[in-house]
Amino acid sequence: MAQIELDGISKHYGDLEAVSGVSTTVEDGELLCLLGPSGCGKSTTLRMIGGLEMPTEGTVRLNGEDITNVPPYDRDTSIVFQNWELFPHKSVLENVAFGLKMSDIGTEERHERAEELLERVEMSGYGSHDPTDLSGGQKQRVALARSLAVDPSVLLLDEPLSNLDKRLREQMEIHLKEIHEEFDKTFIYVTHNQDEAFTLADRIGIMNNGQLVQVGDPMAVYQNPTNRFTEEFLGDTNFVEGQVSDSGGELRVKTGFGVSIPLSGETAVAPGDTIHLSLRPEFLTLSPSDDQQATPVAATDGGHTVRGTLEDILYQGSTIRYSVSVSGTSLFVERHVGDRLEFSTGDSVQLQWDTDDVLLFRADGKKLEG
Amino acid sequence: MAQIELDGISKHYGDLEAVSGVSTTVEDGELLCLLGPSGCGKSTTLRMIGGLEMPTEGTVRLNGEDITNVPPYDRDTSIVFQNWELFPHKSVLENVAFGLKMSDIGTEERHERAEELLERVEMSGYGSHDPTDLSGGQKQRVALARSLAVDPSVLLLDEPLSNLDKRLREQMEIHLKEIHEEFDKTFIYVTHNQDEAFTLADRIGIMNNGQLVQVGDPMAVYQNPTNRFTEEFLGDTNFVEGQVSDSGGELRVKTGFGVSIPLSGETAVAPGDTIHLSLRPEFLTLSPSDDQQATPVAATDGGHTVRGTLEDILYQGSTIRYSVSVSGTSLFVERHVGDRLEFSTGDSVQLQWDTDDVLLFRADGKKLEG
Amino acid sequence: MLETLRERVYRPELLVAPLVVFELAFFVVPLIMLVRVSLLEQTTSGAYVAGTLTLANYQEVLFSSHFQDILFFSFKFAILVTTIATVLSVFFAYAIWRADGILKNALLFIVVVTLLTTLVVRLFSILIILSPNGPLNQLLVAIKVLRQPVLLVTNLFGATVGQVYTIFPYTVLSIYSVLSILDWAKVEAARDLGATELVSFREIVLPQITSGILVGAVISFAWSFGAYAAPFLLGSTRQDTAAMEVYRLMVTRFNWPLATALSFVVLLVVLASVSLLFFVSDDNLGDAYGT
Amino acid sequence: MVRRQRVQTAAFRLGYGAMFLLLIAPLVVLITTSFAASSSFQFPPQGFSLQWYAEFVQSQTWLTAVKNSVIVGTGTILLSTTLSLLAAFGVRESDSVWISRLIPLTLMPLFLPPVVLGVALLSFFGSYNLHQTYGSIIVAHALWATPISFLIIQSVMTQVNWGLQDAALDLGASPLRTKFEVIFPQIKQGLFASALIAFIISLQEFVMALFLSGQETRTIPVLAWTAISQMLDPIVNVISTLLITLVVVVLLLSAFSIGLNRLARQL
Amino acid sequence: VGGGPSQGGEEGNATDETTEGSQGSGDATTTSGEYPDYSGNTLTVATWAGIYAEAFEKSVARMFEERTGANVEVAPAGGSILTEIQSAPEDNPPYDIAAAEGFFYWQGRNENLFQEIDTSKISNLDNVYSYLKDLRGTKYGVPTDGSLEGIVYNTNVGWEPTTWTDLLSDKQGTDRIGFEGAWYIYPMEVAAVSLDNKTGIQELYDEQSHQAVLDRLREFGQNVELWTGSFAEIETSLKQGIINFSMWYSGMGNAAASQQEQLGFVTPDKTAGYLDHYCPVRGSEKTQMAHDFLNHMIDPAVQSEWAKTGYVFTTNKEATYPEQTKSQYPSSNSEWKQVSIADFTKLSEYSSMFSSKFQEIKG
Ligand SMILES: Nc1ncnc2c1ncn2[C@@H]1O[C@H](COP(=O)(O)OP(=O)(O)OP(=O)(O)O)[C@@H](O)[C@H]1O
Ligand SMILES: Nc1ncnc2c1ncn2[C@@H]1O[C@H](COP(=O)(O)OP(=O)(O)OP(=O)(O)O)[C@@H](O)[C@H]1O
Ligand SMILES: [Mg+2]
Ligand SMILES: [Mg+2]
Repeated sequence: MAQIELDGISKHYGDLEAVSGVSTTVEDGELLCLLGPSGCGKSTTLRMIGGLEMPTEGTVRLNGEDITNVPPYDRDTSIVFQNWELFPHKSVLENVAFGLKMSDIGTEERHERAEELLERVEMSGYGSHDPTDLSGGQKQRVALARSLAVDPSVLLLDEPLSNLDKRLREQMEIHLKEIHEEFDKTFIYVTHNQDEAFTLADRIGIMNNGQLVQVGDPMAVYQNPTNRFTEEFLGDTNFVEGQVSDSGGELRVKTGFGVSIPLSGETAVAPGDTIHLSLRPEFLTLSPSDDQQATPVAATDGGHTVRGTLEDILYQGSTIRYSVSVSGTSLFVERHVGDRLEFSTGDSVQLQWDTDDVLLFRADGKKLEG
Repeated sequence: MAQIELDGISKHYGDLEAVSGVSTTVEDGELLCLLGPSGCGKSTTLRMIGGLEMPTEGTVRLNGEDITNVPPYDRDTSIVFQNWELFPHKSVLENVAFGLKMSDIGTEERHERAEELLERVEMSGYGSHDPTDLSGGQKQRVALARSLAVDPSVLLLDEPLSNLDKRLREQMEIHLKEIHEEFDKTFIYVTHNQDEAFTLADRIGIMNNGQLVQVGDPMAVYQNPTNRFTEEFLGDTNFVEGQVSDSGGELRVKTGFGVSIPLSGETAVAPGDTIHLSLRPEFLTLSPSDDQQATPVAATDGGHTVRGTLEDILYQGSTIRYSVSVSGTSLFVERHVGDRLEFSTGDSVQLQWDTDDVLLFRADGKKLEG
Repeated sequence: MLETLRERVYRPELLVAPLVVFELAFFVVPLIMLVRVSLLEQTTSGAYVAGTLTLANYQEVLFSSHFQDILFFSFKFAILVTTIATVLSVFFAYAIWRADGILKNALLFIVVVTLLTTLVVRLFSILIILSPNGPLNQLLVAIKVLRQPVLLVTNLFGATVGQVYTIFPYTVLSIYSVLSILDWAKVEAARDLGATELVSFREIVLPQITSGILVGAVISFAWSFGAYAAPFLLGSTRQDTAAMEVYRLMVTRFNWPLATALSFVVLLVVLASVSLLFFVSDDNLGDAYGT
Repeated sequence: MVRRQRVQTAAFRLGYGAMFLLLIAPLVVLITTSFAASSSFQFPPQGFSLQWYAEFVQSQTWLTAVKNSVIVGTGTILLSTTLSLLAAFGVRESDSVWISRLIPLTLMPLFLPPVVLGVALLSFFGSYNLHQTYGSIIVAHALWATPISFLIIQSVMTQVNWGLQDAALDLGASPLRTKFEVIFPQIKQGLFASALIAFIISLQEFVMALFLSGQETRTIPVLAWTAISQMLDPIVNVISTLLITLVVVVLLLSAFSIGLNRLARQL
Repeated sequence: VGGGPSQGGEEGNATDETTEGSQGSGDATTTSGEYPDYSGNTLTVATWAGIYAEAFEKSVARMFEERTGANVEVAPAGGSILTEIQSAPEDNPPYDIAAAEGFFYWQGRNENLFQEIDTSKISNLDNVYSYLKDLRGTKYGVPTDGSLEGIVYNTNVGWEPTTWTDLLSDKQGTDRIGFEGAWYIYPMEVAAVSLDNKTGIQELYDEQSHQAVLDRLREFGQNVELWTGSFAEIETSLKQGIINFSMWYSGMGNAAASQQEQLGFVTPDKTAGYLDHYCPVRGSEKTQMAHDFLNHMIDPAVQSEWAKTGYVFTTNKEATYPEQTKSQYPSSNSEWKQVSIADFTKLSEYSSMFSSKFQEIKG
């Protein structure tokens, strides 16, 4: 049973506000992923939960109890540090067994447990090695095993798989998921890898500039970002600028290349405002242009079709990225290799989307519900 | 002008052979990405090129000249270290300016240059900070800037972007690409991120167990792996086991669920051998099953169609993974969210592929040319 | 990684050469002269009898109960002082390391400043503090811990206090110098894994500063064995250390052969003890790496 | 739990607080008696006067001794730090085992009673007519200081992050430059400590110096020992007090210029 | 260490040739005119340390400087004088002139550490008590000064000891006393004179009496809290209540008592003492200046000044004592004969026995 509640925690370093007013509750057994750009305060937040940093303001609660002042060793939390922090003077095995030693578990038993965990992270056989002699990914795995060994009710993971190759990472993800589900632990997981976040998370928290800007179900956050930052951060998207204009009593937003979308019932904007439209590449359908000479933009049933020229094709392993120039604006679309679209640069193509899939953001970043 | 030639270099640590007999040539201005599992010897290889480690065997040549014994400070190479190795007692600016100081460039000029580079990595304003106070991603960027500052003809990057979020990483990739192209530098780039490798690389080298198992053009390596390791490492794929059998003078491989593929002209196998078939998810077409009652497998024109049940749907941000159970074997397919396939768990579906897209590997890992 | 440098630029052995030359010229050569003196015959009418050769001095040192007592006492005294000084120094150095700002400066400052005062005066100050009419006794009587002043000097207690005072700043400095570059993040990691301050100190800090502690212990042991001023001024006149005896023999009794013979016995005893210390701690370090 | 933590913290503070007081107590006696009006070493002192300061300033002998101590101390620092720093790098970078085995032998001068060492060195230097020179005292003190500096520097080096050396070499720094730029800053506390210890050994050692110094080269402790063992006048305290004052002033000045916390980190 | 001079008589048979009559009383007022101008020259003189050195500097040295313009370096080398000379090269000694009490004089002579002197160049020698001259002779140096063994005590104890045996009584404070601890001879002397078996310290030269002396010393030893060679330690210990009485030498003892109310000093009627010779050191080239200095040292005016500043006894008959010490020191050859000064030629065969017994008694 471990429910973590952050109540307006902030951390100042001199003038710098590394974390400001973060409040959220992580339920027992939940896996919360923290995502956010470099330097936004993720590690600092974890360190405050782990008790390694005192919040400048705010309260940390564990199962409703205020633990803000409880020292780290009396908290049932464990951090996998971003830069590992292995003990250089202890062997790999001793590193992993350290937490168990702290709970006064006998030598034999703890070495056994440690061996087991090393196996889990595919590091068996390295027990007697010196941590300084390990490769980056190996160190990372030892750090992970070391935290897993103490079997804490709250595990705080700071980019624990960043130095692993895809295959190993996925394997570790599965292990973590298993541990999480099997033992009903609470995980807070910092990652910059969205696939990881989407694969693992029960909920996702997006941080920016020390603030927690959005928390929610992964799909909800992805599909319904409440602000432009989240939209931009979570996926590659095509941002197109538009202007609000009043066309006969109805507010509409119009882009440079002619797309026009009604802003029904929207009150928070006024004519002349700038609006950013997000056209996600996965919602754009790419097809050969039917009619070379037609107008570049046509409103179709509940959406638009635009015509343009295929400018660039980029192979990225299993996906291919197509860049399409529409009246000078460049939009991109992604497809799997397997989709076998047979285009080549210079081809005339058309892109099509539903208005429902277009997200609109005000200049201050807030999403319009239109 | 900087061409790097590795001639059978090996590195032993006691009994451990961290790198064994790596030979390859990185042409001037080329960007070679090294990919491989954790602990396979990537960092060690870089360190040998940089002169920080003496190869136990073999020769390193720069533009044809043997530099195996040239000390690191006399080599026109620079490493971005996997764990950054920032100088803790120097400010961020001084860290970046360090290399320039070593080339006796005046204080003013080198600080100017350093500021410029900090800007490039989006760290301007942090010049006077203490490196220990930076976040992980910030440290990584400073390390990158520090190496860029010396403007080496060979840049050795050891997972330089692993701690950055997607957006920043992509930005950095663009910067690196620019620098690489603009100044015609030779880059050797270690990464565990395949997207990164495919985006950046002129050529890709796959390492395993200290050996360089395959080097080549990214698409070529991806599409035509010479061994099972590469196939497995580079992408998620469905491996299906089959047996070689002799059916009327013609060798065929047959899987458990009935797929049978002829091995025309293949001489390296014998009846009874085990063969692994790789069915890549992106080459599988998923569609609703036409006929619920039909045989599970049907050979179509130059390919196969198999029927099965949709077992699981996994949302991973912009892609969706479908698991299909075919006569007890689980196969998976990936599709973009935008493809809008409307399935639900339990549906009867069919998978279809071309025989040409199926890769066959012998038990020892070697690919069959069949 | 250094092979390359070595081949091209310098041989690291050369860096050791100045030290070796220094020791040879200024220690080994005078030492040989001393060895020669220790093999001369004693005389009551001068320093020694030139040109003679005898082992009698060593015999006297090794087999007379007087010298045995002295050596044994020195040994005990050195162990006692080393133990106390090491424990206190580790504690104090750790306190300095953990402190911040003005407190850190103050703690460090006191250690350094202590060393800047002339030893003899400092010992006299301690003599005054510990004496029956001194402030400590007065305080203890005033707060009724003692009914009447007790004699804290001219005994083993006084000598030990004095010698610990003498040695303490050196041991603190040698430990702190290693401690000061320890990575605090490692301690944090340990505390996160459930180690209390005490345990993380034992598990993380201590193993990494053993070399510093060892240096301190060696200094402490060697100098306590060779203690002169503190036992002289604060100790019991009944308990002389080897160094005091050597001084007495050499200077007051003008008996060089015996003084040098005793010195060499002292040298060997300390050398053996210190080697044992190194050996034992090396062993422990070895344990830490094995599994 | 939190309570236990508090108790521990309190005990910890009490511990070093008490030690601080114990360390400072002799200094209080020492400093206050330097202002004594009487000619004897007594605590609490009777009367206040600056007579001993006046006497010190007028005493050529003591002023010379101060000068000599500074010269000898500085010489000891330079000699012992140089020798031990070079040797520590040598031992680290050499893979020859016998070198590292040999080094502990440099400790031997520490194990020999100083009086015999002093006498031996006096005969040795005497045969070259070099006794009574600064050089001979510096050498004697360096015999003690070098092994200690060496051990300190060596143990500090065990904590150095040598990865940084790789980084610096890679960025074009020569091995020497690397040492200046990235190794020295890491071991500077150790260097400082060992230099301090060297200086202090020289400032405290009087037995060897007694034999090796002449009229012109007597150091403070030699003078203090010969003076004080038979006669206690507070003039020796004056020197100690002045030295302490000097250090306080230097520390305060640096604290004002670089800030206390910065200073704490530097130390 | 340095402080306690030890001693030994050489031709110690202080013959009764008192030769009271000073030959040529006129010499007593040697004028400065007889001394050459030594401006620019330095003479290094090794003396005992502490108060002694200070007094030496203020009287003997300063007056010589005034007379000759020379620079006199006073080196308070104390107990290490001999060792330093011994280990320095023969032709480059650390000092030109060195103080030597009995033991040092005897050892130094045996080791050839001193130069022979030409007594004819030292005119003031004529006025020196013949008893003191004859004690060890004047071949390597001249007798200049000395001290008697006495008792320094804390006046707070409320009574003044007058004999050595007072310290063995159970009067107040005798349970904690101090004693010379660096060197055996003076404590032994005290033990011997406190016994009445033989005159003076004759017990020391007679094997049969040794046991009695040792037993007596052991008796003292039972009360000894502090054995030390450092007068500073004695002084501090007296004031701080660690000890109440201590054996020490009249020079330093009187000096301390004169400066500090808390301290008193007495010289028991029957006691022993030590006598210093000052000797030119081997290898010193300043022979002439050394002779002049030695002559200067026993000049009555200098001696009187010295007796006033340092409270030592002097060897020149013409010298005068200050009020404080007038009654303590002999003023004629016959009185001198009552004072025992050890003879090291006679002691040498017992020397190491005494030394180790002494260590044993201390320990
Ligand atoms: N100094 C060393 N001493 C002993 N073994 C070492 C040393 N350095 C590396 N190794 C071992 O050599 C192997 C290769 O290490 P290397 O650092 O090159 O791996 P890598 O490919 O960079 O892995 P990663 O992706 O995890 O960083 C590893 O098994 C590692 O444990
Ligand atoms: N000890 C410190 N002193 C001063 N500033 C600090 C300190 N630790 C962190 N910071 C600053 O606080 C901000 C947040 O840091 P934090 O480590 O939490 O970022 P992060 O989100 O983990 O970033 P990354 O993904 O790059 O690791 C950064 O700007 C960093 O420079
Ligand atoms: Mg972080
Ligand atoms: Mg690596």
